[in-house]
Amino acid sequence: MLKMFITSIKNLFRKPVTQLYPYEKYEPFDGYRGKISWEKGKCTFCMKCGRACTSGAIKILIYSGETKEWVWNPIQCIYCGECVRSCPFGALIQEKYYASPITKGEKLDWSEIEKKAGRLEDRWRRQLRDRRGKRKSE
Amino acid sequence: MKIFELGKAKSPWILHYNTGSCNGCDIELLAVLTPRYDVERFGMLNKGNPKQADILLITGPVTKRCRERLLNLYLQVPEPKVVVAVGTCSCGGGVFRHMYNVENGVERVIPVDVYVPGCAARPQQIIDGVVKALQILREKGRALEVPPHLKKIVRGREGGIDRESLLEDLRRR
Amino acid sequence: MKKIKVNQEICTTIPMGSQHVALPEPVKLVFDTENEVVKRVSFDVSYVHRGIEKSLTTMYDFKKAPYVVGRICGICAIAHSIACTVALERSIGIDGEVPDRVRAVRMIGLELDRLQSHFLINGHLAEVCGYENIFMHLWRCREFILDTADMLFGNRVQYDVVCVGGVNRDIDEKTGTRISEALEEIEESIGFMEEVFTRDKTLVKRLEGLGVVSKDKAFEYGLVGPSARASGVKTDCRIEDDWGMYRDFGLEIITMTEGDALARCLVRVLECFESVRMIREALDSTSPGEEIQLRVRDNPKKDAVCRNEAPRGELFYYIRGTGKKIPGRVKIRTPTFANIPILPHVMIGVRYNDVPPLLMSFDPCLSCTGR
Amino acid sequence: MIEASLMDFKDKIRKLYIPEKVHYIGVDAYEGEEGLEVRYWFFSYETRDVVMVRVSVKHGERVPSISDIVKPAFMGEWEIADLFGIEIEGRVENFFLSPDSPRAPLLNKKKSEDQAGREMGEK
Repeated sequence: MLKMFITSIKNLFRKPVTQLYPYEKYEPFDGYRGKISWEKGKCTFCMKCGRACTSGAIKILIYSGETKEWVWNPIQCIYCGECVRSCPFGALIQEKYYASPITKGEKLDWSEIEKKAGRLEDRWRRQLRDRRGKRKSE
Repeated sequence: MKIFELGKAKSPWILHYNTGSCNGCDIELLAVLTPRYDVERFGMLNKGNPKQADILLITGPVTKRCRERLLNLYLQVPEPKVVVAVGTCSCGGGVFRHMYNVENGVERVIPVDVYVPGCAARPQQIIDGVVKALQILREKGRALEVPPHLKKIVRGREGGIDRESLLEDLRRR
Repeated sequence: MKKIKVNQEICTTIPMGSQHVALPEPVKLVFDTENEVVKRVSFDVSYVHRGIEKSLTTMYDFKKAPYVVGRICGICAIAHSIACTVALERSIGIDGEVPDRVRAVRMIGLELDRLQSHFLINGHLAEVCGYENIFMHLWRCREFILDTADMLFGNRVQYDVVCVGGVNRDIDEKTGTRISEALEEIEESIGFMEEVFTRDKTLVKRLEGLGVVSKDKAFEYGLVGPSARASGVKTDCRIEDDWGMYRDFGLEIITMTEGDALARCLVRVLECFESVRMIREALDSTSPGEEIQLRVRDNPKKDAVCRNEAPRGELFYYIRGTGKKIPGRVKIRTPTFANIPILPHVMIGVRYNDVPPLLMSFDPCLSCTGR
Repeated sequence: MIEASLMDFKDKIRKLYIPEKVHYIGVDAYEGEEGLEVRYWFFSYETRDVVMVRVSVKHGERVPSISDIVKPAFMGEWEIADLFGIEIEGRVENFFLSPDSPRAPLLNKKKSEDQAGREMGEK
């Protein structure tokens, strides 16, 4: 009984443990695995990150010509950091801030992009094979 | 009417259903209710009964056996309701995408309003998502309100809209 | 609720689940009760079946496997990752070359995971008993452990730190000292938990003598983990199949003889002290090394097994290597899968209001079971 | 590793399994070149070894249950019965799968269809 009383007196003067999160800013620890940011200048579109990605959240769209696009889906990513480690040029950086929730309108149509990426990659591979074949025949 | 709206905005009750996730998001959801994050500051309570809930928090990629239960729960939640998909796998499948017993996310079964990313979603992210859901809940509540030109009929009939008087009103205009 | 006849007696059928306040996971238990005493139990654990075993043999190559199997269960994620990695390393034939530092980091991860899991389930058990205060207190203490994990591995729940041939990130000295400070705080909170589960009259009376499993029964039904150790079975996969340095550090196997719900809780509490000691030993024994990841050139080619002690008990992985990037078969036997067959036998004769604490004292994890 | 056939594997397991000394781990199946294999895993506390009992089974053959010897074995048996489509005594339909999920998902589909076709041809 006495012990209980002492504990409750102690707790009266202790700092509250509650984080008043939305009103109080929260700073994650260094090295938290958060959002992935991409630097266009350093990227050579080697597709290593796309292959290393576990959940298929990175798709690289190579259109005909030189237009290329790097797409990352924040709601498909599992934030394991494998793409960052696999990048040989340091074009990908994992920030320490987490991604914020999104609503319906902001969402990417991921199955459409998946299909498109598959189609474009097939075409790109075919072109590459043709070019190699041509070179050999020459 | 206004008092209900105010009550809903100040104390949204949540319903949590796991549709085959890895438990990671579920324990984070429970952690949101515990002292460190203490989401009861917003008047949120975790309720087991769908009929008392306003916000439906769903984790997991929706396995084939959970699909019907999820639909039933969604239909039992009264209007206005907001669905929040918590975690990567409920948003689009995550690592479970294209597995044979999985539906690739909640949106394939019921409409989703807010997507919370993260594997597993942090408590902060969940709180952000719920705050966003509250705005949507308010908008939806407003949309459900009876238009002003119909208010007279509704009041006369004690809450219920009578078909005959509605048609009469339309004919007059 | 409907009434049916079982052996000429009229029983009331009470379904529990798949959506229930006491259960964070979908599982359906159907009880046939007579005057609130359970007569028959049937269960359905398949709500979470996703088909991970199949996907490991078709979709993902072996380097992605540790991340995928981590998503089997969020509470014991790193135990799955480690068991899978060790089995893969044995299959490739590089398990002898893994540096000591890697083993130490893996051990720290696993023990931290065990700590938070034990806090979680003991808190949840108290809540199910109707003791919400202790639930809140234990979960407040659990946040220190999660903060430590956040600091070390960069995430609170899914650590994703283990990969084939090593670990992704090392623990530098600055963080190392911060952990040892945090460990003291954690130890203090374990002391608090011990005090609650030994001294608190309400909780002790509620749990004492509930769901007794004798030693013979535990052997017969092949119980694993804390549930088996509470009945006096001296088994611990960390000693029996040592991938780390547990034998060198002299891990003690904690056993009790009572075999009731309280003993299962106390085994978990005492294990926490042991886990803290293991983390300290692992931190002190090695210093941050240069090499934390081996280069993996080969594909898995042999058959290999790994038994790892998850927070809930023995976790068994079997990998059939075929020399290709994708293994031929991955078999996962999870701890809860071994603990479920005894549940119907233990629950018979128990009052219905005692069922949730009894279920929780076995620490069921349905995501593991369903896979 | 112990090799056994459908006729004598129960005797071999009965000889091997002593609850105080041997721990039952689980049951697994694998589809090899010549039909299926059912494997029973045990762990011996004394030698600290994992022991495997391998039984080769043809497609469509009926496998007796070992749950009268090893009590907790029934769950693992139901699981492989569902996932591999093996006929095991006392199995429960749809223990893991839903009515609309693919049948016997862990089988190599093409091979089993071939087998079925061949069997049909023979009849």
